[in-house]
Amino acid sequence: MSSTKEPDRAILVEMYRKMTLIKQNDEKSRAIILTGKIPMVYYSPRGQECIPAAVSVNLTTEDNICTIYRGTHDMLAKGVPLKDLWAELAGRATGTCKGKGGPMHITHPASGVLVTTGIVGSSLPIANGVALASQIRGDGRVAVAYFGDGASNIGAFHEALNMAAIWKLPVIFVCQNNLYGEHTKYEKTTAAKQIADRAASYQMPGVRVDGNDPVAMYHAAKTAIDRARAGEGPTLIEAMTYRFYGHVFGDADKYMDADEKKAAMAADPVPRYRQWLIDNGHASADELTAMEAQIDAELTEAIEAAIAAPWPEVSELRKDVFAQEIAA
Amino acid sequence: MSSTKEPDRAILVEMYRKMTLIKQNDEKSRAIILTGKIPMVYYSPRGQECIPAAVSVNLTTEDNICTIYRGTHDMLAKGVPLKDLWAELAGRATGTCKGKGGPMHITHPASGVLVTTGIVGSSLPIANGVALASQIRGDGRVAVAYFGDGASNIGAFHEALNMAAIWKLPVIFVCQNNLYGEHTKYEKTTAAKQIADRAASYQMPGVRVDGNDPVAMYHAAKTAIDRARAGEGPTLIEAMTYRFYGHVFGDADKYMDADEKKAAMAADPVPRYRQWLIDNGHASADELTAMEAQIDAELTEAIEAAIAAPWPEVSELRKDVFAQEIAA
Amino acid sequence: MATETKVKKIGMIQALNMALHEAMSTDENVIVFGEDVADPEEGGIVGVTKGLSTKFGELRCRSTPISEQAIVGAAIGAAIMGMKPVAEIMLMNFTTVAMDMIVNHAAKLRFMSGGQTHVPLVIRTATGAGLSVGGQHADYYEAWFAHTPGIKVVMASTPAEAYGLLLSAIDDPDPVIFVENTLLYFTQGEPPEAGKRIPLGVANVVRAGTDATLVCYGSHVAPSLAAAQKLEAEGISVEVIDLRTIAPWDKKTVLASVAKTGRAVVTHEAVKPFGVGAEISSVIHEELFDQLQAPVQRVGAPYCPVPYSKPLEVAFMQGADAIEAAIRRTLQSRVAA
Amino acid sequence: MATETKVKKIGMIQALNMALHEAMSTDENVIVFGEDVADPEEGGIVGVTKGLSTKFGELRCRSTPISEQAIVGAAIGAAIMGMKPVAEIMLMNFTTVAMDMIVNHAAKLRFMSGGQTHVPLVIRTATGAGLSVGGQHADYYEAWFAHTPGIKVVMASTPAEAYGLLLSAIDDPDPVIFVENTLLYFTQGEPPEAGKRIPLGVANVVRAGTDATLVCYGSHVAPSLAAAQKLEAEGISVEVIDLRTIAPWDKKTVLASVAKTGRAVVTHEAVKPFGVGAEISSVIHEELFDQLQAPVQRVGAPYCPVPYSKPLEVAFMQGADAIEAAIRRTLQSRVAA
Ligand SMILES: Cc1ncc(C[n+]2csc(CCOP(=O)(O)OP(=O)(O)O)c2C)c(N)n1
Ligand SMILES: Cc1ncc(C[n+]2csc(CCOP(=O)(O)OP(=O)(O)O)c2C)c(N)n1
Ligand SMILES: [Mg+2]
Ligand SMILES: [Mg+2]
Repeated sequence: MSSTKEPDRAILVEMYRKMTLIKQNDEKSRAIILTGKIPMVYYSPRGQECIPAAVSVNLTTEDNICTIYRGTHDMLAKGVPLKDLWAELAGRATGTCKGKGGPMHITHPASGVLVTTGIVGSSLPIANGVALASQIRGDGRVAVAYFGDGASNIGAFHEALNMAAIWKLPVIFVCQNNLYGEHTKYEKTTAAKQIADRAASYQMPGVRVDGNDPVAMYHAAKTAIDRARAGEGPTLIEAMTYRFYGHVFGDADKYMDADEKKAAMAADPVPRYRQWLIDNGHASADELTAMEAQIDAELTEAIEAAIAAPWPEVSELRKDVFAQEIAA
Repeated sequence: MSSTKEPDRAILVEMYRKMTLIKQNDEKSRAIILTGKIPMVYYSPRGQECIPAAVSVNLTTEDNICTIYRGTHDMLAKGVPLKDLWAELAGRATGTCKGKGGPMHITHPASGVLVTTGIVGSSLPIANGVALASQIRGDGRVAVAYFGDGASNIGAFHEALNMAAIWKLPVIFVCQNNLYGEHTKYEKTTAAKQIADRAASYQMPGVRVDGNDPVAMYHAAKTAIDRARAGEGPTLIEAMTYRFYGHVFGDADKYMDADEKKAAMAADPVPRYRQWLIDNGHASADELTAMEAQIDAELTEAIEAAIAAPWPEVSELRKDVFAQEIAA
Repeated sequence: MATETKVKKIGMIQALNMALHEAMSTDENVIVFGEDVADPEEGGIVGVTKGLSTKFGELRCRSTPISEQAIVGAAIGAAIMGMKPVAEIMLMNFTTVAMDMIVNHAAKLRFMSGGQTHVPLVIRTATGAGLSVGGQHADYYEAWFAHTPGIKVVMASTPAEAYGLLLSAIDDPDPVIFVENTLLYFTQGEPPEAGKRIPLGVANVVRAGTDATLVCYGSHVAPSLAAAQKLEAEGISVEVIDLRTIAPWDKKTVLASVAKTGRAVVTHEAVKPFGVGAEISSVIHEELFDQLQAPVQRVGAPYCPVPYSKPLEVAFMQGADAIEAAIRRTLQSRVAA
Repeated sequence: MATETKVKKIGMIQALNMALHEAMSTDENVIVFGEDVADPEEGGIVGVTKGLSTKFGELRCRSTPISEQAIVGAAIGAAIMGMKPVAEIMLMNFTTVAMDMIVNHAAKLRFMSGGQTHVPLVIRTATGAGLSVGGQHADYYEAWFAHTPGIKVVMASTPAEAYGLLLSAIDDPDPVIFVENTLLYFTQGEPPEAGKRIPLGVANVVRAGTDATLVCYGSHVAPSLAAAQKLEAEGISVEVIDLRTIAPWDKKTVLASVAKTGRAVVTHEAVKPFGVGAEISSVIHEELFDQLQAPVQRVGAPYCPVPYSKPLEVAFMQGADAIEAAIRRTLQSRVAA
């Protein structure tokens, strides 16, 4: 773990709770898909738990995030209620979006999950707008845009960073660099030595950090969020990480380097952090085991409730297109 | 003038010839618009003569450029025949594009003017493709994309530079930084200290040069073009310049700083270069005066021919939509 | 043209500017941004936003980088947070670079979020042939947006209409594309009543008639009225309907009129094939097949990019003559009823 | 499904892959690029480009950054220089980020240059509901492109059709959007004859009939045939026309058929309002008003984004039942002739 000054014990444990929730949620997701009970398209964030956990402990529920298809970890870390989330993944009427959005479009403003997009790069310009509203109102909120390394090559990234910088918007751009965009390695597509370097194009701070190190990630996030909240403008954080289960659940991932993947999984950030917490006296094994069991129970309950929940009515197709319902 | 090693006399004079052609063409354009004889929308490049002049003396007719609405200087420097150009500006059947394209879409592949676009940023991705063809064929040609400072904030700029860098395309990105995009100053819209800095995001050479200094501009262009031709990849050149007549001919340009404009016009690159050529013995005043007179005559002839030329037939609307003519 | 001399006419640009001043004055959530819009001297390229930055400050009216994706993205994010952004995309052709933001996000977020978020933004954009700007500055995409569930499309035909419709577009809880015609910028008309809204989704019967129905909007309202007036001299009575809102369009008013007249023409400046006229024509045929005396006729631009050369541009643009001819076609081909 | 056992069927993905191998083998100007397409293991997300980078090298088949504007821009520039680029935009919704390149440039450069340049590129892209991917991965924009003069739109209904149409699209001197349906990827069909082209602009009468004409394309050909077959049992004979090319579409074949049957239905997966069906319906009404026995009926998706939840997605997608019902509507509403 990073040697910078550590945050409070409560925060350290809360980060672990979030990471564990994400890890267990991922395990349950992959398992339930294989049963066929919830046949969703699933972009596993396993391996990337630490990033949103460390970001979110620096946010309030008033702060908002815009995330992407690979975003369950971001949502869970931000606090989307499990039952509402799982009902949405299952396409049920009781889901966050009444079943109409699905995994790629989870929205839950109450916990600050404002937009989830399936279009690479689109989380950034929208997060700017969220931050713009805060800037105009002076309400002290910040907005976080999550996106991947591949997204740093699309036009929206560039436009959004430039606008955020020139307007000093209270927004934090968190690039989760897992070394791949779909089947293609970073080096094949991205001319920058590191994505953090691209911040220089906008005279914006650009930070590369080990996204699998909770303490380092915590500090990077805190610095950026404090800065944004203080009206000093945006930051680009490049959080280095790895995705354990390929691009989309079910893909054969032969394009990935087997040794690289093995090494990454051996350095799994979640058990590593668990051990560190215990070794450094921040938590006892019993305490964490109990926490894990509780999360497991909550997840099981949420998933079962989702499967038992009612489907939406077909009349929903006419609702929420506009404020006014479309005539039958 | 820059003190770097000077190019041959013939090249120095040829640059002057091109600059003069552009300057005189501009004067005639503004005059003819006021007569109402050729009522075109006109984005004056006056003040920016030197940039394409210095680039073009390093290109062959096999090399191609993609330019923009403010591009008459680029076209003239590349060698578009005056009669064809003026007939197009006048919308005549004998124009480069049979009158169908007009000032914003001048095309003349024979002289290497491949695309002129009215959409900010679009010249760059297309120039990449032109360079890609050369790379695959190994034909040694290079492609130049011209664009403005404002264009450096649009997504296409970013995507194009990244792709060109990662593929090492034989393309040169020439940003003509005239300090304004339409009515808005550079500092209001562009977070980069200088646009050349943005090349670092792509591990690409980025050069800022005085675009009104023919010798400095010549060297910057030559280095980049040689590099591209040698297969070493793209370069971003930021050529500093100024537009004398606002965004579009007829705009009141009150948004421009009056002193700044006065200073820029006082440092008019064309007469300044003329004097330098004479002072340094590269050309005699008589020689240049004769050249100027000849250009004037050629321009007058081209414009008169354009006004006398026939209009296109209405049946042209059905032609060139597809290869096959559309049925009447 | 006008015979009265009392009422002081106002221009289209002024009317739009008045609507923005009115909206920003009465609702502090209304913000305006786009390229050059905060220029205190001119207020954008044609002056629609003149004076806004001076009066309301650069926090609420700001000039943006040339970054249409970022412009619309910022409008979406702010709108979700309850602001009422009026974003300017200078010309409609430039909406193509922001199409993802408009179509995948602005139009869909209400539905995809199950109604938890919504996007009350307005995108003002201008277009239109006739100014010799060639192929990339005069396209119409209202048919694309109308084919995109979740976004409304509005086009105004006069200064007063523009004023009232823009105010309603800003009030509206859903995203609206507000399309301004560049030639109409230079027209004058009756001044609007201060603050008066014109509801979205309601067409305007600008001229009553009994023999045929002429459906039009935006720049084609004036030539439609001219054609109707000309035919009146021959005793042919044409009802002219200005749609105002293209999506969702006012079927009720259009169908009621055609049910009465038994003949219809739909006309627009956009390219005819796969244009808005196709949908309206189809619905009229589907709903009123037995009442129709002749097939519905469509008028629109020919299937080619907007040409530069003046005679080509003139031939490209369909005006009162083409509309008159289309009405005559519906009159001639009367079926033996 | 098949009763024969002799002919070995092939899948849609394999057919497309064969066409690309064929084109790259016979014309060295053919190049392929897009996201992940050069992955030697899988050849893109579904495998359409499998083996191309290994066989033809990464100079001619390369994976790109996630930069759709740059992808289409590169295809345009290379095409102007005489290459034959086949660019992949993974899903049709992602064409929105490249819309400027497609609409303002690829489609217009031939016209705006007065024929001096042209842009013989193909953009392959996939889409379609039915895989529970929600609102941003299953849209159809063929109506937008059909409304855009200068670009052709092709959609194939079977593996053999896809093979022959893709080869023609690559041969074609103009830009072509080649839309693949994601559900059809998993279907099998008769293998194509090696190298055999299917001309663009020519519809395919997949089933002859006398009582009504059913116009369809892409994913709606199979349910159209199913509906026709079902009605046959009742003695109703339906002619089914697969358009293949949506723009420019084969008016001649469609009108000849409707002139014969006097009734028509147009069906597609895209949203119904302002869809391709509107244009085809309008033209049929305009051209054959007096011969029509009933108004043309249209089938298309309801006016909403593609929903995620399975029962909503099922309700959103119109299949054989909806098509059958539309045919019955044309039969019932016979006018007293
Ligand atoms: C504009 C756009 N282009 C392509 C895609 C298809 N796509 C989905 S995810 C993805 C890879 C993104 O990679 P990265 O940004 O690194 O994020 P990761 O999936 O690795 O988290 C691609 C190409 C898309 N969704 N949107
Ligand atoms: C995508 C797009 N957005 C907006 C415009 C309108 N526009 C035309 S020129 C221009 C300013 C461009 O500034 P710059 O790139 O600095 O070039 P300059 O005109 O100064 O040469 C703008 C905003 C456009 N043509 N295309
Ligand atoms: Mg990645
Ligand atoms: Mg400029």
